[in-house]
Amino acid sequence: MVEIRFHGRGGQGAVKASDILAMAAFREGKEVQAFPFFGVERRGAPVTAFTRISQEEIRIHCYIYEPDVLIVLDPTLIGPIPLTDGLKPNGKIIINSERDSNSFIFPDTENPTIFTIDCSSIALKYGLGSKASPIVNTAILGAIAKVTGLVSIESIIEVIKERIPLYKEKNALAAQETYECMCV
Amino acid sequence: MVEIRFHGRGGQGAVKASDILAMAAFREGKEVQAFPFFGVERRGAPVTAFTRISQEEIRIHCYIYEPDVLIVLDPTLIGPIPLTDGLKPNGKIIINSERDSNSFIFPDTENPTIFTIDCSSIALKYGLGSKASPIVNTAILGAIAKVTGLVSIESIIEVIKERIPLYKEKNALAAQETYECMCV
Amino acid sequence: MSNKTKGQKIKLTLPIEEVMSPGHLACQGCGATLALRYTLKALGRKTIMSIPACCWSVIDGPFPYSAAGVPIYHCAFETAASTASGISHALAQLGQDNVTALAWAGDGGTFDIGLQALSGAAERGDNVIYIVYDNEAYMNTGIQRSSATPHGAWTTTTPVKHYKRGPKKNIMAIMAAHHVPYCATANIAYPEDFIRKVKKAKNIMGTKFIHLYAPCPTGWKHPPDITIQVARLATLTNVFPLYEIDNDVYTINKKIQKAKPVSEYLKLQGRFRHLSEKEVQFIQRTVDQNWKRLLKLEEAFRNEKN
Amino acid sequence: MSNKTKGQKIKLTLPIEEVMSPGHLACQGCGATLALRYTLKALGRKTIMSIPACCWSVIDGPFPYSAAGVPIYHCAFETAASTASGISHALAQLGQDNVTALAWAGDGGTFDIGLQALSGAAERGDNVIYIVYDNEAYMNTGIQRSSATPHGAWTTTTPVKHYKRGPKKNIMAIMAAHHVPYCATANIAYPEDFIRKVKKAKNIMGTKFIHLYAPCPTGWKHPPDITIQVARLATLTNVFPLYEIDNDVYTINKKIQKAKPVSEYLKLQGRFRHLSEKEVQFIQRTVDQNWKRLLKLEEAFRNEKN
Amino acid sequence: MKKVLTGNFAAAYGATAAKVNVISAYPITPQTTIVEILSEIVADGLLNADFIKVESEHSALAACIGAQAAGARTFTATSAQGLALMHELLHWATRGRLPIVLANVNRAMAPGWSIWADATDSVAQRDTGCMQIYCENNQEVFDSILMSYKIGEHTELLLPTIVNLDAFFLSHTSQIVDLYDQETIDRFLPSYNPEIKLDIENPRAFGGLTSPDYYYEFSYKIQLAHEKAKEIIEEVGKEFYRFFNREYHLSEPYRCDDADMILVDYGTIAGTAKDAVDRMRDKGIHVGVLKIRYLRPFPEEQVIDILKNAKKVGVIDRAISYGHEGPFFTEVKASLYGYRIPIYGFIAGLGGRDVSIVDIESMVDYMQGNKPANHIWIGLKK
Amino acid sequence: MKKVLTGNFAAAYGATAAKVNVISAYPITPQTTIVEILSEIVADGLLNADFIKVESEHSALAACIGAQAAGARTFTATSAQGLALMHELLHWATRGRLPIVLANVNRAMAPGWSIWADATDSVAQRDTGCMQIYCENNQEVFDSILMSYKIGEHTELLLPTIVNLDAFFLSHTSQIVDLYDQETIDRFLPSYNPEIKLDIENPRAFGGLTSPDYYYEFSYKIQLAHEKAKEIIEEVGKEFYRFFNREYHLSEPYRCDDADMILVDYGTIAGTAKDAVDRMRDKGIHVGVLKIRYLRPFPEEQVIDILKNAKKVGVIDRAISYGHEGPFFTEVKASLYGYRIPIYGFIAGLGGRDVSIVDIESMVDYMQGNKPANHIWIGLKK
Amino acid sequence: MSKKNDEKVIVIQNGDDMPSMPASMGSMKINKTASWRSIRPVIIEEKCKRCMICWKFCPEPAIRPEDPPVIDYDYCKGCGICIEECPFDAIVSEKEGK
Amino acid sequence: MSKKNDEKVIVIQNGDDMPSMPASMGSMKINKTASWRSIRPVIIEEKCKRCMICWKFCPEPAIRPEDPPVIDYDYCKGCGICIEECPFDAIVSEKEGK
Ligand SMILES: Cc1ncc(C[n+]2csc(CCOP(=O)(O)OP(=O)(O)O)c2C)c(N)n1
Ligand SMILES: Cc1ncc(C[n+]2csc(CCOP(=O)(O)OP(=O)(O)O)c2C)c(N)n1
Ligand code: SF4
Ligand code: SF4
Ligand code: SF4
Ligand code: SF4
Ligand code: SF4
Ligand code: SF4
Ligand SMILES: [Mg+2]
Ligand SMILES: [Mg+2]
Repeated sequence: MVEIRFHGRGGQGAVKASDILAMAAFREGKEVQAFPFFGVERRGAPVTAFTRISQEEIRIHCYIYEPDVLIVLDPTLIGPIPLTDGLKPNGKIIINSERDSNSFIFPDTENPTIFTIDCSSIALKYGLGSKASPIVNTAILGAIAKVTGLVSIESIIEVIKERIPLYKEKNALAAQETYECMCV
Repeated sequence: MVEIRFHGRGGQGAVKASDILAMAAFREGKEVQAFPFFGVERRGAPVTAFTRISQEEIRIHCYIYEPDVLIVLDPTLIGPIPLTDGLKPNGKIIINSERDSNSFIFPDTENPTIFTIDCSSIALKYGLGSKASPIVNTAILGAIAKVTGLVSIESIIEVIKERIPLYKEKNALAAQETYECMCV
Repeated sequence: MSNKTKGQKIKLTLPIEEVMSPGHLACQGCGATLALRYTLKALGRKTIMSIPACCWSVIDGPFPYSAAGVPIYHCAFETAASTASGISHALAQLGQDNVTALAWAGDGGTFDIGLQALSGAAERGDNVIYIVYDNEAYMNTGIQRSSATPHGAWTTTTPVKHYKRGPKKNIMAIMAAHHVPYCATANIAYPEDFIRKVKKAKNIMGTKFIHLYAPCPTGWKHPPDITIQVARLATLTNVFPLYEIDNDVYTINKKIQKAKPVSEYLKLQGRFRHLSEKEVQFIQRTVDQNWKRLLKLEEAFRNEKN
Repeated sequence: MSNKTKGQKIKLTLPIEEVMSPGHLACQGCGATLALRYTLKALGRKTIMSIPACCWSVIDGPFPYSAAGVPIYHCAFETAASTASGISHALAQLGQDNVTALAWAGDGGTFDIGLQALSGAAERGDNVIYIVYDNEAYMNTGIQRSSATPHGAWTTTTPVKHYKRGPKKNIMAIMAAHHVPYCATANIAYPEDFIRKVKKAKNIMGTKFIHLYAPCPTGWKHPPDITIQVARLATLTNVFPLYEIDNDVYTINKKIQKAKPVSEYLKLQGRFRHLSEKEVQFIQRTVDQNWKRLLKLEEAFRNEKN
Repeated sequence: MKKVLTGNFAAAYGATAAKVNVISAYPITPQTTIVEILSEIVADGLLNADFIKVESEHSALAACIGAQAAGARTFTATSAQGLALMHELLHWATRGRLPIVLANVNRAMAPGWSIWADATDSVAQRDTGCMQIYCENNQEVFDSILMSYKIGEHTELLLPTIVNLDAFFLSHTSQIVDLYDQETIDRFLPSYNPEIKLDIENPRAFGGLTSPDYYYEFSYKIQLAHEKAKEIIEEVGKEFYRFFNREYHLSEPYRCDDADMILVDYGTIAGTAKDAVDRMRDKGIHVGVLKIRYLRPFPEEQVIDILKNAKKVGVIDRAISYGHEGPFFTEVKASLYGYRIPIYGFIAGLGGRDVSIVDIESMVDYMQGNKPANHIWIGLKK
Repeated sequence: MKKVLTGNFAAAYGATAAKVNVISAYPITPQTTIVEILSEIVADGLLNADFIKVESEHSALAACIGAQAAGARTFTATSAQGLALMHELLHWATRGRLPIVLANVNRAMAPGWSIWADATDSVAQRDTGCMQIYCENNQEVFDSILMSYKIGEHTELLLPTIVNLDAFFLSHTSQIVDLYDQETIDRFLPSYNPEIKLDIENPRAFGGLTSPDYYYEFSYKIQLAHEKAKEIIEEVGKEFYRFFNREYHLSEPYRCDDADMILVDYGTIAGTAKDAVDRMRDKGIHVGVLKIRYLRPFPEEQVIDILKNAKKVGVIDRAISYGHEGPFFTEVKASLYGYRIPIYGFIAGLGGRDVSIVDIESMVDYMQGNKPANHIWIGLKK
Repeated sequence: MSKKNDEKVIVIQNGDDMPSMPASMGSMKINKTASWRSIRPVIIEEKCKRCMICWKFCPEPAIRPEDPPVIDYDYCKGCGICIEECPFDAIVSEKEGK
Repeated sequence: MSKKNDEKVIVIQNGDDMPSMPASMGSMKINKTASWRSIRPVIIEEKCKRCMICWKFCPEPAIRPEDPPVIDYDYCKGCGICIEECPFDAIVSEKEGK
């Protein structure tokens, strides 16, 4: 079982991203689970979401304490929130940031691989959200597909087209683009 | 412990009578209990009430199945209702009726003593209730005091004066009169 | 009224069929009982009722019997309207559109504990006739004040020393504020008028409301034989005017030429016995004011479509 | 508004004291939050509030913090009025008559689930100010229809295909029907008027009711920066007129010379995006009718004591 | 001062003697006279309280909650449907830590409409966190109301109490009640002075959003308070004895010391059972009665202590938890877990069916001649 | 057809698949999406039902009661405060013998406000006579709603059912759910056709005054129905298996056969506990899980059967009956009466506190190293 | 429903005779309320103008609108409304019973 | 309450630090909402006419009515109302953050 934890802010779409990831894995025959830590939903407030992907039935129903993969939709969360708590040794961290992955250091982690990608710009390029608050969830999914190999980008794109109510195409393109420009 | 069961119709004051009897006995230092079988209170509907009088604490809280004394405020109840059920052998029955006590026969009882007294007329004489529905409860209390000796007529009258909101005097006189003309 | 003698055909001013049966448990001279008798004459047997806790939960009789002659759901005190909403939607879903869903509640179940459910049904426009038979107190529990109890009245919770202060809640104004398609007052002393209103309501879609005046000899402390008289006087004194509001248009059905003094109405009832002359005058003034208010409303909200 | 430059004394049109603190959890541009800010400016710190479930149960902040600056009892959703009644009677019994009991609820907690408690308090005349901040839906649970949702609006329970039909419940008419000593509409875009009304209410005994218009950018789908604009337009289009009813006397506080077309108001908000031209016209007609109705009421129920 | 009073009068006088500041209640048969008497008492100026005559039980308890939170001592009374309608707010009173006292007349739940005795109404509130007392007689009603304020208001408790009395069998039954003298009562029960309340000098928000970080601990505090309550109830019971010469505990054994068979019961059935026990003892049957006064906190320790040596135990429930068994039966069985005393669950008296001495004897008969069973229905017309 | 769905979707789709005629519900976090989805489904014409958008939960259930009594199949959904507000009417649905199905999202009761998982809301309805299911996953939510109609509508039962799902842990958790095909579902669950209903052809008054002469017997009938329900639930479970190849029972043991220690639990904790069991088994600890699906009727026989050979039993309650202990714990203990298996009562996860595998392991640790206790609070910040 | 059916006495000897919920099985016509009556209204045929106002206002209803109207003494509770309301004083009150 | 007091951080380490019921112990001022902001309103002093309309309509409130008004960027959520409402276009929107 692979466990993925998403960190974002209300409005960025972390919950939806965790869901789409699960659905994409489901298309590929996996057992899946996705759920948010539902705080008091307000714009800007920190949001956590979880995805589990497994070959076997997933029975567990608690938060993810030891994720294999961490997704950070908003780099301003780094610092205020102990994002990396419990990250498994050799875990992966994908951060939406224009900065270089080397510029991020997480002292309490064991040998993580850090990836950054500027999802905000890509989202804006496709007109997703406003400049002030780009909606980066579809963009980051492409990066997840690439980095983790848990699901194919095709599955991601199909689910996006199925589940995203507005701007299906643009969202799909955003995912495609991060998939492509993410260097692993 | 002496157990008294009252049978009347809604509006005649059977419940009040059972209460006053208990209060009178209380004045005389007895332990007491009085309560109605509370059906759906509507004018004219049959009503049952109970009084227990004892030297000792009364703990029991169920209906009276084997009364020592039966009080019938309305003779038209005789027949439709199995009034005398459970009456103890040698029990007493006091009936509000102008008829002679001999005219009443209760087959399923063991050697009861039957008393009749025309409380309706006495109540009317003192202007208690209307011709159509005289309020006979205070009148019958005098008879009870006389027949059972459980309480003195003085106690009955004091309680009447204390507890009856209207026409205290007249009610007291009604009780006094039945007490006096009741031949035991 | 012409003289009729044996053999002549009898003319009846009300439908002849008795849906409600005798043998019920109402007190002698109960206005609430006449109320349902008339209602079912108007609606007939294709009616399903919800009845919350109220005198009618007793009047109807205990299990295994019933006096109403139509199906009744005895529902929780708060739920006359919401239960009827449910019935009405079920009927619609099950294709029984020809059956009327009738909510039948006392003033307590309507003005107080059931108001919210009624307001909700009215807002949604559920297809229900709601009739409140108003006897101005909680009678079934033994005469406690409700918000329909008029100023000045004694009840067991507004004892003589603390008799009810403040006006009766204006339920008609409240229902009019909901802009229901039809609402009306009615009085058991005027059964023809009442039956006309019920029949009218039956043919309107949406939530219809009738505020029906139904004296209670037991609670009002008047002899049972003058129930009709008391009821009639309520209208003749303008204590309880008859009017209807049809799509926001007001019509006063009975304009009394010269209203009788309210004191005539009050003095028949034990519940007002303690009132001082001054208090009676105050009540008279209030009645006059309310009447004027009603006239103004009629004036302001007449049919403009013509 | 005169030009002022550095050093000049600043004139403020509202009380300067901020009782409500920043740091609260309202969305950006939340009208409901401005609403309480103004209310507490008017009432000051000698105020005890009941707040039922609503956005404000979140806005105020989680344990162990609070943003309001005055004591709050976060009460059950149905009980804004009844809890405040209890508070008010306790204050009276404990000799704290100088403290105001304020019930502060959303439209859902007022028009729907809390209506009965409010009606009861009003009927009893409990000494409470009741303010409903109306954002025309259940926002705290994520934008479901309430009976304050206007005709035409999208909400999650009135999806575009099934958008809300039927008018907004007329809560002012309902409260007026209760003959409360004072009730008024107000709008966060007109804080001076609102604060005047709250202060007036504070000095009246009995149940006072204020229906306060408070746009919600999140639920109405408009950008947060135009909250005031949207609110202002509601009044300038006569969608939400400002008026008060003082002892049954109607006064319209703001008579718009030439009301703007309703479409200007509607088009700012995503929740009305799906409306056809015909539907917009219908809404315009309804607004016009309601406005006429209000004028008539003002006409019919002016101060007669003069 | 002794008087012959119905249970409802005793309840109303109890609230009066406790000098409550705010009353809010709604009429319902057979509680109605409580409301009526209090209306009179307040109207007559004999109690300086505000009586809020609300439009529903829901508002009745809400008003008490508001008033109590603002520092008033409050009282309400209800029955059956009314109590059920308060359900949400009973949780509220508990979690809000408001020592409101509520007199409940035990009546059967509708439908069909029934106004007669049945404890299912209040037993169904056992998970709301309110303390609950079941009274045997009218004196106990009066005394319990007084004690409940003292107990509930204890700073370590702050818990509401439901004082239950059986419909008609107490509510409308006249018995002798000692009302004591008010001065002594005032000494026993000083006025209410909560530390934390709605207070403009120290503005706090009560009951705001509470995240998973804190909620659990608040819950724990309530449970702690209940545990503590078991002590305080016994302590206040002792104090009550010193003041008024009457003894009260969480539970009350009667002739249990040498009993082979013990009947566990509550409410008025306990009284009848005592008489039945005497009668059976006269016939040589060694029976005892354990009356449970407090359903919450549940006197597990006392129950074990008294029952552990019995040869057989029967529990008489005038209530039922459908789909399982009598609720007191369950709780007693759970308390006795680990013991192997045969235990019988009797269901009796639902909907006002009378429970007579003969009925109780028949239960003992049953216990003598049959294997244990979980719900034995007494007097059923099968 | 399989889909990835949240528990709330599963609930809404369950009602849709059951072709309910009337829906009446009121929004409350975290149930809200159920109401929203059903609004869409009805608006889109995918379900031919009337959705009554009432002004409170009280009216929601009242409307269902009216509609169901008139012969419609009805559905409602709520959570916490909403369920509590329905309390009176839950009794009504039971005593009126109306097989309404209600989905309840288990959420903590206020105050303080909490929207997170806690089963106290529904457990506190255990005495209302409604059947109650606790679901472990979204498939079970969907399946339980379908089965609940079939079971509840059985002519010998006529009982309402509350189908519970944990806040967020199911309501907002996406999982794979097989929705089957509608034709098969229609065969499994034919339309509702009650024998007795509001019917102008046969006018009856429902729920009128019922004297002590009859009330008791009506109560008995409800209890009989619950007893019968235990059979019918198993039968319908078998039928469900035949139709849809999924097995359901009153309760469900997991690796209990050879277990020394068995953890009894319900809802989502059961799932986590299964994983914990596997992990502990790997470490050589012989643990099993007994998941209780039905709180009412309570599967006493199955509980005994499965637990009787365990060396130790622990019960995990995400609920508490203040003043006593975890309610499932009480009921399990009562069922096991007479046995002497050490039994531990754990309180965990109230107010949404997460219950992790580690927490469950710590319970087993506790059981290994300590004497039994009645309420052991897991993860308390003391 | 025929009259006979209306007055059907429902005999319940045990639970099996009862439906699952308290749903009525017969009419309250079974319940002869005559015993409630303490005065008896008697129509004086000669005075009666057949206006049927008595019928209209009887709350039981215990008057049949025949020619002349017939009071059903099985049910008349003796409220006296008909006596009060008869515009022609054609109904008189008699003392009931012994 | 002093400002300092207002922003008191309540430290709860265990149940003993909590009152018996969830009654608040401090002000939400503790909660700096600056992070919610994606645009930053900036007052252009020269253009500002001190009408205080910005102060009036700030929902936080995050504007102090000084001369000129001062925006408290600890709390301003960047809703933009002040920008919209300033009658003199004296407030401009700047992009927030990095
Ligand atoms: C929840 C609830 N509260 C209280 C009652 C008790 N109750 C039954 S009927 C009634 C009064 C009804 O008054 P109203 O609606 O005016 O009808 P009436 O009895 O006057 O006909 C009351 C208070 C109840 N059944 N349910
Ligand atoms: C009994 C009950 N039902 C439902 C809820 C869920 N709930 C909480 S707030 C809310 C909506 C409030 O709407 P409104 O009163 O308009 O206030 P707003 O959220 O819009 O500020 C709902 C439905 C609840 N807390 N209690
Ligand atoms: S109390 Fe009044 S309303 Fe009720 S049955 Fe008697 S007369 Fe009718
Ligand atoms: S949802 Fe609307 S009302 Fe609620 S806090 Fe956000 S903006 Fe304010
Ligand atoms: S009211 Fe009088 S006149 Fe008219 S029909 Fe009856 S008895 Fe005859
Ligand atoms: S007395 Fe009353 S009940 Fe009898 S017939 Fe006349 S109106 Fe009817
Ligand atoms: S609104 Fe504009 S002009 Fe007025 S004070 Fe604010 S910044 Fe200055
Ligand atoms: S942007 Fe909004 S929050 Fe910031 S100062 Fe302006 S009005 Fe206040
Ligand atoms: Mg009434
Ligand atoms: Mg709202």
